[in-house]
Order: sequence, then C-alpha cells, then structure tokens
Amino acid sequence: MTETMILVPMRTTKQGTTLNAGKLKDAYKETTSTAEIKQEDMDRLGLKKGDRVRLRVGTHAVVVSCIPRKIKVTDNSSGLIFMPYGPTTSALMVDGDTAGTGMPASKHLVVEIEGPLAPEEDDG
Amino acid sequence: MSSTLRIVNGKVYDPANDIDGQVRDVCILDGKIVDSVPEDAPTIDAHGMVVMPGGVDIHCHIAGSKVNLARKFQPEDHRYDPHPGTEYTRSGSGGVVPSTFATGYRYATMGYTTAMEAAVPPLSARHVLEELEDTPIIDKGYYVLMGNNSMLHQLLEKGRMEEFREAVAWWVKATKAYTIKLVNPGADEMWKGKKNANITALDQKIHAFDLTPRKVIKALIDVANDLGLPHPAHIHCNNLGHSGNYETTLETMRTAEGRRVHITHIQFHSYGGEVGKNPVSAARAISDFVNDNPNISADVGQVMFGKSVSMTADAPLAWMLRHVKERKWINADTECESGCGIIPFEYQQHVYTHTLQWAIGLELFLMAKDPWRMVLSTDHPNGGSFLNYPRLIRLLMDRDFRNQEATRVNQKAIGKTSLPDLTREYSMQEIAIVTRAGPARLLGLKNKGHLGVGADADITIYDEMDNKEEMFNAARFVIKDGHLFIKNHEFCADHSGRIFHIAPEYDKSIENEIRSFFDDYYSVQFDNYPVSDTHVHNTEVIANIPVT
Amino acid sequence: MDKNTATEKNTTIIKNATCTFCGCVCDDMELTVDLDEKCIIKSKNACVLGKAWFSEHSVDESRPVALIDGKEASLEDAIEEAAQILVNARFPIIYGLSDTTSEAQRQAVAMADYLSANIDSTSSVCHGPTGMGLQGVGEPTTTLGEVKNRADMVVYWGCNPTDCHPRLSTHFTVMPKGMYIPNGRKDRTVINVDIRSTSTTNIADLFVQLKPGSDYELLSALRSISRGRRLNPSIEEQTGVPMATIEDVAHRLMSCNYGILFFGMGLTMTRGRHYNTGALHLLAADLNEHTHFVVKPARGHGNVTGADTVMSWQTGYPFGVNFNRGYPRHEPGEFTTTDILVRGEADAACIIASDPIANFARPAIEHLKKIPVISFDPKPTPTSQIARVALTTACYGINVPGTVYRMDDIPIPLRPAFESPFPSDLDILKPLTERIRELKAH
Amino acid sequence: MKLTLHTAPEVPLEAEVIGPTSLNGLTEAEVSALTVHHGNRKEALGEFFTVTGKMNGRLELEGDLSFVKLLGKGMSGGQMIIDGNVSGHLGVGMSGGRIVVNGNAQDWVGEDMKGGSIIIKGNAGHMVGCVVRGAEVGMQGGEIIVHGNCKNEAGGGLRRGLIAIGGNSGDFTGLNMLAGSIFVLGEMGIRTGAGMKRGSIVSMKPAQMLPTFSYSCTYQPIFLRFYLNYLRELGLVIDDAWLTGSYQRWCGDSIELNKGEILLYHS
Repeated sequence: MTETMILVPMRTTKQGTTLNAGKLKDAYKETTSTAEIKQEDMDRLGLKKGDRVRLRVGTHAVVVSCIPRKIKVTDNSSGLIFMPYGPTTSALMVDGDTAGTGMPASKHLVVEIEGPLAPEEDDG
Repeated sequence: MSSTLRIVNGKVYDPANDIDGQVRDVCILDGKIVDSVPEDAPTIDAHGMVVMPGGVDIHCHIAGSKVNLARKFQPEDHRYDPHPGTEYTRSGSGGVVPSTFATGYRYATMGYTTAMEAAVPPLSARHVLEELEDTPIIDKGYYVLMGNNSMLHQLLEKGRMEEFREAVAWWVKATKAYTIKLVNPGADEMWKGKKNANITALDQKIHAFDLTPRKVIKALIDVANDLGLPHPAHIHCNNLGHSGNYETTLETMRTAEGRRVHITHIQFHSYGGEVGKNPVSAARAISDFVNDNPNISADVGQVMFGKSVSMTADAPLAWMLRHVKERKWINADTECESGCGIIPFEYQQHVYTHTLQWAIGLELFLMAKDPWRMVLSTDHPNGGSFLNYPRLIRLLMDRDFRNQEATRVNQKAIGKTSLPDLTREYSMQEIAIVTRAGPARLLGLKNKGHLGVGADADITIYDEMDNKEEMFNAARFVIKDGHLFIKNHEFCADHSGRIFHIAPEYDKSIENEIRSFFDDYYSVQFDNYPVSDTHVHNTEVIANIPVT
Repeated sequence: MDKNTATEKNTTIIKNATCTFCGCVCDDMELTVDLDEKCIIKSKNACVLGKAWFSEHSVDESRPVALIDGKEASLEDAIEEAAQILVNARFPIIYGLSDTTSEAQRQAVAMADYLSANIDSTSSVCHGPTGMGLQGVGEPTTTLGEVKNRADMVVYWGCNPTDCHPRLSTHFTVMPKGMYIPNGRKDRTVINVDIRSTSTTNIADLFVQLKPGSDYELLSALRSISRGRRLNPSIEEQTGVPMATIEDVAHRLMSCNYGILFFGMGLTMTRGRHYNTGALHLLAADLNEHTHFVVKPARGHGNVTGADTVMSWQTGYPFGVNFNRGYPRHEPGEFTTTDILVRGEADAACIIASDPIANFARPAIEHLKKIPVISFDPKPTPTSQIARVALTTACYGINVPGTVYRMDDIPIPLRPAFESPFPSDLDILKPLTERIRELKAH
Repeated sequence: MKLTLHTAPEVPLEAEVIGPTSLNGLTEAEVSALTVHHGNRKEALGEFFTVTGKMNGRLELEGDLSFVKLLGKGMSGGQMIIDGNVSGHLGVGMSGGRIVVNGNAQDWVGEDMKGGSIIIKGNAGHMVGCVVRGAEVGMQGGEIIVHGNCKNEAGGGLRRGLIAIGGNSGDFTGLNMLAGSIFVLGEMGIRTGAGMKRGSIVSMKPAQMLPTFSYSCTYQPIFLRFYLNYLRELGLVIDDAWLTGSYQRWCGDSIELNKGEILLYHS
C-alpha cells in the first residue's frame, strides 16, 4: 500500500565504518539503501523485515529495503522513515532551494512510500 | 644576493640616535642600515619628505582565535570595505577586523612594519602563528595569556615559586610567544566557576584557589624580570572600564615594587568616580605615577569615535558591555587558560562616557613627561581601528585641530577633564618616539625603531604635509628588510615578514609535572601541545636580556 | 616525533597520533603500523569509526596517480589539464576542503584568489547555518576541556554523538572526571532533545521528544521562560512536549553551574536552519543571566572547522566566498555551492577531498555532471568517477602531516603513520596554483 | 533608453552600472562601452545588450535577465522598466526612483533600500527587503510591492517602509523587524514576526502564531483602510470585505519588546 511519510536522512556507525571502506563497495551501498521504519508503521503497511519499498518524491523514486527500527526508549515517531545519508537519499532531494543558506532542507523529505514490492520490480 | 639603496635629501627623524629632522643620507645593504653604499647604488630622492624608521605597534589584536571569531561574525562589517588584490598582493576584506592579508597591507600602507598581537591563549598558539604567517609585509609576534592559568595558579597557591618560574618558561617557549600577558588576572575562575562573577579588588580571593590577583601579578612580573624577557609582563589590569578603577591600576603598578612592567591600554584604567556611576578623569593621578616611576611603561589605548569591536580575554568586560546594549555577543572559554568576550561597539561623540574616554587618552599623551614610556595604541580594534593612527597623530600634533574636535563632543564630559587646558603639541620627533622608537625599545627589539648602523632596514618615507592625518595616512615609500615594496603609494612587491618569539631556558623536570596536569585536566595530549620549530617559517628568536 | 616511535621488526608504533575522521580529532591514538604492507594494523584508543578510518586507509600502489577522461595520466599532465580547465573557466568553483590539512586549505584559498574563483567548503551543507546563526547573534562557547572540567549539564540537541562522534561523550564531555567534576558521569545531568530516540538517548537522564520541525518553537519557549516572559499554551500542540516538561527543562538549565548545549544537523538541515541555530545560541546567551552556559556544534569532518577558520582569516568569511570581482564576497544562498550548481552558474569545478555527487541535491548533481570536474581524493568516489581529471592523493593524518582544527577551534598537529606514494593535496595545489598564475599572467 | 539583451550570459553577469541614475547623460556608445562583470571577466555591456535611444530618466530593459544581478544598484531617481525575469540583488541600496519588473526576481530584492519603489509583477525570491547577514537594521525606507509570491525572510530587520506581497510569503516574514509595515494578502509561512520588536504585519489569511505571541483582541483597525486603498491603487487585488472587516490582533515577540503586532483578517 501507499502512504505519505517523512524521510529523515541520518548518520549511523555502520554508515561511517562502511564509508571508510569505500563508497563504491557493496556494504556502503547496502547500508545507505536500507530504510528504518517503526514496527507499527511496517505492520500498517504490511511490510516485513527485508521487504523492498519504493520511496517517491514527485517524479523521482528509489527502491530500498526496509527494516524495523530498534527502539530502546519509548518513542512516538510514527510516520518517520530513517535512512543513512548517501546517494540514495540524495536522489530524493529533488528541491535544491536552500532558502538563502546554501543548505537544502535535507533532513525533512516528504515521500510517498509504496510496498512491499515484488522482487522483479526495479527502480523508477 | 646583495641589495643596496641610498635615501637622499630627506629629513630624518631617528630619536634613538638623536637625529631630529636633519637632512642626511640613509644607506641600506642586504636588509640592514649601513654607513655607506657604493656611489652607483640606486637612490630614492626624498626631497620634501620625512624619513623615519618603520612604525612599531606594541599592542593590537590582529590574529588568532578571538580575532578570527570577530572576523567570522561580522560579515556586515567586511562587505562595505573590500580589499582588492593587486598584481603583487593578495586580496582580503577590511572593516574593523580585517582579514590577515588586508591587515598586513594596511599597516604597511601607513608605514608600520612591526605589530604585536597582544593576547592569545597558549592552547591556540598554532592558530595565531599560522595567521601571523599569513599576515604579509610586517614583522610580528604575540603575547601569551598567563594570568588565569589553572596549573600556574596551583603552583602559586602552594608557594612553589621555583616550579612556577620553570613552568612559565616552559609555556612561553612551548608556544613560541614573545612575552607574558595578564588579562584581568584571577577573573576567569570567577567567570567560569562562579556563574559569571568577576574580580573587583587585588586582594580578593580567587574562586577555588587560595590566591589573590595581587599574588598572580607580582609573581608574573617577577618571573618576566628574572628570566630577562626582552619585554616585561604586559598587564591588562583588573576592573577595566569601571568607574574608580584608577586605584586598582595604581595598586597594580605599585605591586611591581620598582621592577619593569608594562601596563597596556592604560586609558581604560584611568577612571575616577564611584563604581556603577559615571566615570570622571583620573588621568592626572595615573600620569603622575608613571612619570615618577621609570620602571613603568604603558601604551595609551586611545579611544577614537566610530566603529570598534570590544575583543578581549576579559570575558566579564564583554558581558558588562552586552548589558549596555543587547547585541550579538561571543564568549569563548579556553580550558585551564583563558576566557574571551567579543562584542561590536561604537564610540559616539554625544555620549558622556565615550567623550570622557577619548579625552582621558589625550590627557595621558599630553601629560606624559617621557614619551618613550607612554606610547601610542588604540588597543586595535577595542578603542578603534589601527587605521585611526594618522588621525590620532594629528590630534597630538595640531592643537587647533584638537580644540576644534573638542567642540563636537559631549561638553559635560569635556568639562570634567583638563583637556582644554593642555596646550602641548607633539613634535615630529616625539611622534617618531611614540610610534616607533619607544615601542621598539620597550619590546627590547634592538634592530627596530631606529636607523643606526646594524638596524633592520625598515624605513618609511612620508611626504611632509601640514595636515598630519593625510601625511601619515599613506607613506610614499615603504622599505622592509631593505626591499622597496611601496613606491609612490603603490605596492610594487610582496613580502612575508618574520615572526619574533623568545625561548627562555627551563629545567626539563617541570615537564613531568605539567604532563600529569594535562592528563587530568586538558583535552589535548601533552606531547601534542608544544609548537614544533617547523610549524611556521620565517621565525626569529629574540635573545633574553642579561639579568642583573 | 622520534621519541614516540618504537621500531619492532617491520612495524612501528606511533603514539599521540591524531584521528581525523570526525570533528573530535582525538589526538591520543596509538597506532601500530606495518611498514611493509603500508597499513595500520592496530589503533589503540580509537572508537569504532576511528578503527575503520585507520584500518581502511592502506595504500593501493596499483592505482594511477591521475586519470584524465578515465585514462591514466602523469601528475604533470593532470596538473596542466586542471590548470587549463580552471583558467579557461569564467565561473570556476572550488569546493570541499573539510578532509585536508589547514596548510592545503590555505593554499586552496590562495588558488581561488588568483583564479578569481568561488570557494566553499562542506560547511555550507553541514554547519553553514550555524555559522550564519553566529553571524546573526554571536555565540557563547568553549573548548572541550572546559566541558570535561566544569560542565554539570550536557544537552545533546538534534545530534547523535554516540553514533557519529563516539568518543565525544566518553572522552570529553560526559564520562570523564574533571577539575570540578570529581565523580565524572555522576556529577552531570545529560538531556537529549530529538525527534526520535537514538543510541545517545540511552546515555541521557532525560529524553525530550519533539515533533519534527518544531525545534525553533521549543527553543523560543525555553528562552521565554528563561526571560520570565509569557508563553502561549499552544506550545504543547506545536511541539508535542508537555508544558511541565518544558518548564522542568528550563529550570534545570537555569540552575546548573556550567551548562553546554551540543547540537547537530537536526537543527541545521531542517526548516528554519540558521534561525534554529541562532535561537539555540540565544538560549545559551540568555541562560548566562542565570548561570554560565555555552554551546558547541558537534562538527563532522576532521578539519571542517579548519576550513571555516582558514577561510575566515584569509577572506573574512567562513564559507561561500566569491572572488570574481578580485576581492572576497560572501553570500550564503548565492555563493554557496549547491545554489551555484542548482542555478547552473558554474562552468568548471575543483572538488578537493569531498564527494558532492554522493551527497548533493539532485539538481546540483545534474549540473555538476555537465561541467569539467577536477577531483582530489585518496579513494575512488562517485565524484572521482565523473571527473575529467581525477587525482589520487595521500590521506591526511595517515600519510600527510600538518594541522587540523578540532570542532572547538583548537589546532592539533598530525603525526603521519607511513608514507604514501601519492602526493598530498598541498603537493598538488602548490604547482597547480603556480601554473595558474603563469597562465593568468599571459 | 532601451537595453535589449542580444546575447545571454553563460555565467552570472553583474551589471550594477545598469540603472537610470548611473546611465544618466550617457550616449548609446558610452553605455555600450561600460564594463560589466561576466563571472570573473570584465566585458563591455554592448557584448550582451543592444542600446538604443536617449536617456531621459526612463530606462527600459528587455530579455531574459535571470543571470543578471545588481540591476539598479544605488539608483536615486528615474524609472527602470524591466520586461523579463531578473537575478538577485535588484535595486540594492536604492534611495529613490522606481523599478518595475514585468516578470520574476530572485533573492535579495531591495537589499539595503532607503527610498523609492520596486514593483515586481511576478514572484520574488527569498529575503525581499531583508537585512544583510550579520547586521541588525534592514530596509530603511521606500516600498516593495510583489504581485505574486515571495519566499522566506521578507522584511527581515525592517526599520521603515512598506513591503506588500499580493500572493503568499514564506517562513519568517517580518523576522527581527524593528518598525514599518508588511502586508501579505495570501498565506504566510511559519514563524511570522519571530524576534520582532515593533512594527505591523498584516495578512488576509489565517496563520500559525509562535508561542511567544499572544492574542490581544479582534477589532476593526481604521488605518488599514488607507493602506489597503493605497495597495489597490498600486494594482493589488483588494477584497472590499478587507476594508471594513475585523482583524485578530496578536502581539509579540514576547522574548523581545512585545511591541510588534500581527493583524490577521478574521471576517
């Protein structure tokens, strides 16, 4: 099914360590293409760990896999998708307006999430 | 490669060598002043011009972490004063806190060839040295902040004076500084540790230490003398800017007990009146004391009307100014070493206090019996930009101009000073003393501030003009280390200048004790703290003076 | 350096080495270096990110020093090609600079000056809005050692140092004992403010969760209480934080002895940007009426602070600097790299030690792909892949000496572990600048 | 005089010489020979523009000027009519005269403005009439009328003068305002009036108020009629109901002096 959510690109330890190994290597590509979504949101969308979903902003879309967020402290963040910074999140930064600062609003992307996708469906 | 030059027909002012306006040749060989050069050496005809040693600024804030913060947070000040590059020189931006390149070139344009950055925490030594390296043309150095050093406080409160001396020597050497600087000694601990409190008296207990500012001041004056530093302890007294602070200033000078000490921007410390109320002038009391005590030297810290930036290691002072008018404010604590406050400011002619400060500075100049010990500064940019020096020189040399300016300011304030009664006019020779020969001698820079044989060939040639502000605004020729780099007011070359520092010897065993303090209380490794000899280029160690 | 180096077979140990991966710039690394293999086999004291940084920067000698249009080239030819590209451009841009030494940064600004180019660092898409906040309202701040020695209140707002700056809490701010913090962690209160719980939340005494994009409102509320002003009850609805919590936080901040607010991209990269950071700076300034309070951005790359610092002393401005008119001008939104690319203005780019193709907004990347690009990087990246001239460089801190500026502006020296066959950024920038000056003179 | 763009600049063109004050008294040939800055190169104005006619206080510009910055810098009188879109810093530092843009303008319209008027028939970018970075005092006089929308920070630090937006404005409208008036006939973004000390911001649409603003009353402010009639004369579409309607009055920013007001049309 499809729903509108907010994508928040972020940094993680894994993103940092795989970045050191090399941005053209699989581990970096994998971690920067994995969306963390709250379990209750995944349940509502009918998603299981490892399912592929399409994230779309306007005419631009990417396909990523999803995993449930690990949460230790009570947290009311439903409706949010977290994903490590990288080429995948950048591909969804469609609006380059920096509001006179140099900084695009890159931590608050309104995306349409669609999934789970069948294995054969690819990007776009 | 040898380079020669002969300057002919100019009126030479070289007070250190008792030359007072005589027309004579000045000869240069390989960057130094010499007796003579071959007949066919290139010449500069200085007919109708005044020849002086290059200017020496004993106290300004031109480089380092706090200066750079002040640059960074004032884009509105740079944008209206760009500094274009030339074929020979880099570009930059001006305003009250110019970029490093603009700083060097603008000093040089006025005929200054040496300037000393006056307050840097040891922890940012590398930073200030890198900036000084990027400050072209002029020679430079910096004073390292020691008056609020926690480790030194600990040694002092235990009365371990030998270790204290060794530690100071280690610190100065490790940071490649030029001398010891004290700023509002004891206050940082009050500021950081006691919810923004301040020190108000020399015998007040410093929070968390069994110590008083007086003990810190005395100890550092003594160490500077005992180590034979070429320039003594350079002190920004407690209570800067507060009414009635002249008594603190007198007490600080008495603490020296006859030993050499330099009191900086003394104007800001010459206020009578009651704390919290309007100040009055105490210039007479301060001036009398300095006149009578040859161990004391001072720079004035003249206030000039217009834009300034209060930029100081005296964090409580900036906090006080923030309450005068709430505007953007920087505070920057440096662990175990220093505080810092920065606030944009403007001195206005109609304001009582600002006029009073302006007049007190002029009183101090005009009452000084020995100009060698009361030298020129604006505490750039605190009292105003160094670009105000030509105007300040005119105020000192031209009584009519001074009187005319005094009619434009707050008359109530002027009425409380003796400025209208002071008729003295500085001579050209006295200007050469307060801007060159005096500061060079106070700094112990033997090759600066004079044109005797063996001196560095740092020479300024001005067109002689009635309007002294115009005259000193732009030198016609400026020579640095024997090289001509301003010719007919235009840059014709670039030059990088040297960084002066001192390197006192110390007992290596003190390092273990300092190392253990670092392990506990610093955020950097002890071994990464001293600045290596290869960190910056063009450095020169100035030798200590023999201790008698 | 000799006394820190002990040789043992083919390995050597470098003590007090500096990690330049993140803005903490920890300088207490003990590196065991295999000199034959040219790699670091052990990095004592490093965090998980630092360990990866050191272990993954071995030297691949088989890589070419330079590629021109994807073909192997000599360094000299690559410098010539780069100089021609930059000199022929009308609006060349220089970008990156956060992962290199301050010596290289100084040279890069010189090059920009001689080229009349535009120069910008990764600050503009990181803490650039923090710099703008500083320009607007100032900043009460400190070095990290004073946090260790004095701070009994540590707030992490919109940042996650446990993941991004792992040693910030353990080495500098929360765990260590300090001069007036004899019991370390026990003497401190840690508050975490974020839109979500993170690994940093786990070390906090209090977690304040707010609605995405309501930081400015919550900061305004805290300022309002600190100033004893009226506060509209709509704050609860706007931020999702109960009034009682807001009052509790305000009270704790006002009553501590020495407090610090660390913050990150949660403020700079969201709607409000420079006014979010400005409000946070103002909150700290206001709290100084009650106690001593400071702020510190938790900065990312090893020497991104140096980029701001160097650019400020050489030009007066921290980032987004344009020399087209023969002198520096600064206008975020106009001379910042994303904007220049999005508007399609630049006609050549020199990217030093950063990877905009991986991180920039889509329209910026599209323009970057249309113009000649010169890239400097120790490793292949998406940016080096599209570069006309791609230069392989030695890695700062691991192979290259120099100075970097820690997130609190403290300059730290580098102790390289082993030599690289590749040139440093500075080694390339110097002759490149010289060649540019020669070409410009004609 | 008329300047028609014949060759589009490849990189930004800084053309602060183009303005009725600076071109006054010059011939076609002299104007063509003036220096403009094309990226880091100096070039002649004639390389980009065809210059025709005599300068008689009225300057016309035609073409897509969306790469042309700083038009009308420092102008003190006369008229500049632009048919086309323009880049940033339009009318920077102007003290008199009138600029009309039949098109859109980018960021920083009327930066450092002291007098005169700027009329944008299309949309404007960020920072319309806004204080420059680091300073406290913004626009000190004059009028900026945008018929379409504008983006963030309109009227930031405004000290004196009028800014009217026919469409919507972005975030931080009237930020840190010191005095003066801002009208937004459409919707405003969030955080209107943040940090304002004095002055009035008026909008015809509901808006979210910061928690440091408080509601004071709903009333019918008479002075608004004069303003709205004036804006109608300038060509903005003014609903009759606004002239006599009631407005919610909010005051703030309470962190500052709390002497600013935001008036929101109610009914």
